[in-house]
Amino acid sequence: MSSASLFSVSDTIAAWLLAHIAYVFPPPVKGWLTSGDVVLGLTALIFSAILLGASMINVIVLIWWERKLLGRFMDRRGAMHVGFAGLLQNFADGLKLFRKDTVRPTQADELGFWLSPTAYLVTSLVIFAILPISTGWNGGSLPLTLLLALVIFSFAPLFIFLGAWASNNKYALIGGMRSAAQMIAYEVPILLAVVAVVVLAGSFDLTTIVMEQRNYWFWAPLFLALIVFLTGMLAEMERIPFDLPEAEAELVEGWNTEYGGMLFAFFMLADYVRYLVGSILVVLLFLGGWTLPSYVPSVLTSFPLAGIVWFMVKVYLVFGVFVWVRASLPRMRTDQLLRLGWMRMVPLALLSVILAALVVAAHCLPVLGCVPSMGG
Amino acid sequence: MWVNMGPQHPMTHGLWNLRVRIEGEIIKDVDPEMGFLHRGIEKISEDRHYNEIITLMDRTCYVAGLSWEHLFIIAAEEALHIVPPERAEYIRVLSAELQRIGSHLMWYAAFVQDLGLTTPFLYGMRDRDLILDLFQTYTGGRLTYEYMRVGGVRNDLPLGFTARCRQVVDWLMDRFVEYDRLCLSSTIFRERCDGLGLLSAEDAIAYGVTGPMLRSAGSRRDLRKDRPYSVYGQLQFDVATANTADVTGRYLVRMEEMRQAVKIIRQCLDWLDDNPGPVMASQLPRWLGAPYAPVGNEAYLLKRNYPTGLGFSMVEEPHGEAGAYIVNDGGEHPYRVKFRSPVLINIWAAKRYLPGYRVADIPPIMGSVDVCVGECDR
Amino acid sequence: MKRDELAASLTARFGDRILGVDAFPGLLGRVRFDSTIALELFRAFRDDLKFVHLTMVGATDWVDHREVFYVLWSDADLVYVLLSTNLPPDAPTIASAVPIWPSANAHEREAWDLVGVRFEGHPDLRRIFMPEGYAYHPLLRSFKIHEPEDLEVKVRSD
Amino acid sequence: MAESGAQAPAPIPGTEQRPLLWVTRPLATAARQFAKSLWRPSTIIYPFERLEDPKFRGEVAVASGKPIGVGEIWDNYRGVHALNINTCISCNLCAFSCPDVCIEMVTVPGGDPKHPKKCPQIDYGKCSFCGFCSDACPEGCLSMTTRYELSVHKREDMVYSPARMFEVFKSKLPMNPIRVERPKNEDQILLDPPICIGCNACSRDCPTQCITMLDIPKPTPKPGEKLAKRIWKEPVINDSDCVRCGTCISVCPKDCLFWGTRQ
Repeated sequence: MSSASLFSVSDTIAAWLLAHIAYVFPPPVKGWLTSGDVVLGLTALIFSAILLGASMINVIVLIWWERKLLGRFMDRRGAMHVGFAGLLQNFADGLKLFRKDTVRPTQADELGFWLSPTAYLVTSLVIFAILPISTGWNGGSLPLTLLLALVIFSFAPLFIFLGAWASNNKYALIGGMRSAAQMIAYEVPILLAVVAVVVLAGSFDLTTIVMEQRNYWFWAPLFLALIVFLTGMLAEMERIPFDLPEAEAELVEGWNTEYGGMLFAFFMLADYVRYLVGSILVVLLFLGGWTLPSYVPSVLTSFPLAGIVWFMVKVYLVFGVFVWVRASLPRMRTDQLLRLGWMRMVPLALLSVILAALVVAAHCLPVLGCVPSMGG
Repeated sequence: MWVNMGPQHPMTHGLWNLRVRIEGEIIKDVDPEMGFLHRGIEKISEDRHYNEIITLMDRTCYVAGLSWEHLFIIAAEEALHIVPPERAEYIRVLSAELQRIGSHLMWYAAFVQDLGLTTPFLYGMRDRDLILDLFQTYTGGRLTYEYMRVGGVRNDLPLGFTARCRQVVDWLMDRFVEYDRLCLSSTIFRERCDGLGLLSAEDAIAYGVTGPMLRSAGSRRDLRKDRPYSVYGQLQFDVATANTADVTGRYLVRMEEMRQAVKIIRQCLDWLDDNPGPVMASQLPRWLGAPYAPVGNEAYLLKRNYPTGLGFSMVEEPHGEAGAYIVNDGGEHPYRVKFRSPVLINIWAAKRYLPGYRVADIPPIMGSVDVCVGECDR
Repeated sequence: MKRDELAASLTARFGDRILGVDAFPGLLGRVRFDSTIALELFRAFRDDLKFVHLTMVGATDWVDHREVFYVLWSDADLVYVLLSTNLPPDAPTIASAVPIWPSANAHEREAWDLVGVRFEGHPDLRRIFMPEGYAYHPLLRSFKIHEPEDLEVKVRSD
Repeated sequence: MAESGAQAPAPIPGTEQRPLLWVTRPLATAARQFAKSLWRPSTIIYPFERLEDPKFRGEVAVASGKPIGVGEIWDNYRGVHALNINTCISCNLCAFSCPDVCIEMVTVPGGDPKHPKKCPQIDYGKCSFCGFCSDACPEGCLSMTTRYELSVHKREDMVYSPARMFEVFKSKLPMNPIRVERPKNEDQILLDPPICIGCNACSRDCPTQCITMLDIPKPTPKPGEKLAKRIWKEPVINDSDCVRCGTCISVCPKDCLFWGTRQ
């Protein structure tokens, strides 16, 4: 594991910057500028900026990844012409959306209409601050990172409903209602699946959970929980087959029918931020985070930032699974989603909790798909 | 709460408006509104020569142009007392069945997309393109064919067409299996479609619903069997039926109809290989109009005795039973042309089969109707 | 069923209100009837002669009258029959077939919209293709192409 | 015929219609298509790859193992018209047969000053590409090519003048090779001799020069009878050259020519 962390990098940059800026100021200001508090504040700013930029770039590449994958599933190509293999297409689209006029319906509630896209995007982005990308590359390691992430993650229906209600549109209202209604279908199974992971790892801290997977990844003993978590994540992220709130066949665009221009771009970006976060959570909880099995030659794991690289590879592959599901399954109905959540996923998740408890109790390390590391 | 689904709505597949009264997510009442695409084809037809109306037929139903050409041609030939050669009839049946596959593929693409599954949309459109390529080789058009003429068809099939057509339909038969794998084998698809939009055979008959919607309720009514027009009497095929009367049943019926259409196409190709001959009636009067005569020339109309007659035809179009009624009062134009659009009646019967279901069920149910607004509004 | 059988049974029942049963290519025949017996005739066709399908309702504007025609299909005999009646052009009114065949609803709305035939007893005789409040019936021979500003289109408020 | 309780169609062999393990089969189907299209999806990158390019079409057919396009018979496509001005005889038949009235006969240089040469000018804003005009053209000088890209910036540019269509003709695009056979028993132009005044109008305007004015014997007037004031010539129409355009009928001042079948 690399000794450098994002925080130390930001700290270095902040100290260097402040030292050079302070050079032109008289001594009292100079002393204040180079004091620890100011450096810490600037460090936090730089840290956030790097994190925001990195996550936004990842989000846009994620859109590209989905478009290309979906294209191949559909026997077509996806974006082709802007940039290499269409890599810059989404930047062009974003630029176009940025230039577009934002139209607010006259009868819409102004505050809610403006607030909800922003709040939706911001709450989605906040999660990045606590997600460990690799050792030391997260903002802070709290004891309950996992719970905090899930809590922030489940804010979304609130803002969706707020935006839907504020835009004063029948389709949007139905979509917002559905969003609020389907929340109870997936939150419980997701939390139960997470409980199974927590039982096995013995901690709510994501870094600890990943570290516990050095020996074996959790997907093998907790396969049922993985299935439940993937399904629940699909519903949480409102992707096909669970994108009922924006079912475009009957509700046009559902809760964001009335949004256009940059506000729509906020919603869309936030959606993909959530897809990214969902994929990262799957990787962290079940696929060993940035760790690799020990039989992988050390050439592949010892180069700088290897942890981040392998982590992102895993994230993109997990997102590929989400795209695969999108390419092959139709949309469900609200009542069917509720039935699926309560009658299939909850029992399966409970079963996986029991399995996890048994695994812990018996200290038995499953052999399938995992390799005990040499050092233990 | 009344919700307007349309005129611009992903569910409508065209320009029409489904007004829905909902309570929660339950549909209480519906009121379909038509006419957004009304182009007055019946009125324009009164000012056109018989062959010129064919250009309108392609635009009446833009996914099943050749079926509508066939419909009009049968009625016009009856009104004008013309008998086409048999080879032309076989080519027409071949075209109509290829068009049925094309239209059903288009339906498949649009219908499954309504369920939120976008992949089959591309599959359906891709495979429909093969049919369009076939059409292009002998009619010259990909969407608006203008191929049939009163008294026959415009031209014979080009060399090598039958071999290529066999190749394409063989390939399509494989694709139908893949469609079923994507849809019928999917639990979610079955949950979304089973038991939806129930319309019993009695209700369907009372409400005038025809085509796959009627056959999915167990009725074996198919004009190609019951009242064989053209050369359908000489071809072997089965009527596709299902007994579920729901969306899945309509899916099954349409899929089976495509397979039966392939069967008919193969028979037609065999016959066409063995029986060369003329494709245009030899005793074709010149007063028929374009493109054989200077019909715009007023001098042409002098001193001419026109026959009179009435024409009526019903064909089993991909969407249902389409009808044409032509009054030829002894002029170079028909006096009155009336078309029966199956889609108009099938949509209108939504008052019967839509209430009681959920808002989320509207796209699959209305998708299973196979709406073509062009022929509905004419 | 043959055409003369049909003619005999209809004449026996309705007398001279049946104006004739003509030959028609591809159909069992064309029954011309007096518009006053419309409902009884429809009921006879549906219940006694088993013409359960109403396939088409249309109207034609002739010089001195308006013709309304109905096409029926019998599942038992596998034939179509065309019923036709003439209405005066100044008051083209006929009983609606909706009580007999619910499918007549849309057909009759279309005939009212395009040719201006009024169907008595139709539950919902609105325009179907033309906008509400449109003043003309386009398939009439007297119809002229109007400038758009001549049209008054009423917008429904609900 | 409505039979209740009819059977559902029998499943085709190889199609198991029941769901298996929830959604595994559609997932597998999509994955198979993904694997198939990894190398070469079916789409054609349109402006750079074209369906009508035979080389390209062969390549795709080989790579994807399925037929795309129909090879050598793409030429049947009905696209923009090509007009050979040199062989156009100004018979008006294309304009007469156009259902959309989008063809206008305009004067082109090359005719003699008394009877200017007129060639079709097509407004593609109205054209429906039905091909009636090229079917009606007796000389085969108006035919349709495989060119289908018509977008322009101004509406006036949709109007193709004869010179512009001649450019299309000279560009050697593949032309629609299908010729429609004209009906065998075409009407002929007949003459009502007593009405004819021998004015030469029909012969003068005939686009194919198939009408010749032949002398007819001038009858000797009986005493008291006044001879009609006319030129003692009558048109004789060479049926094999006649294209049945009806120009002679429309120019005849006395309406003495008409359509009919010679017994």
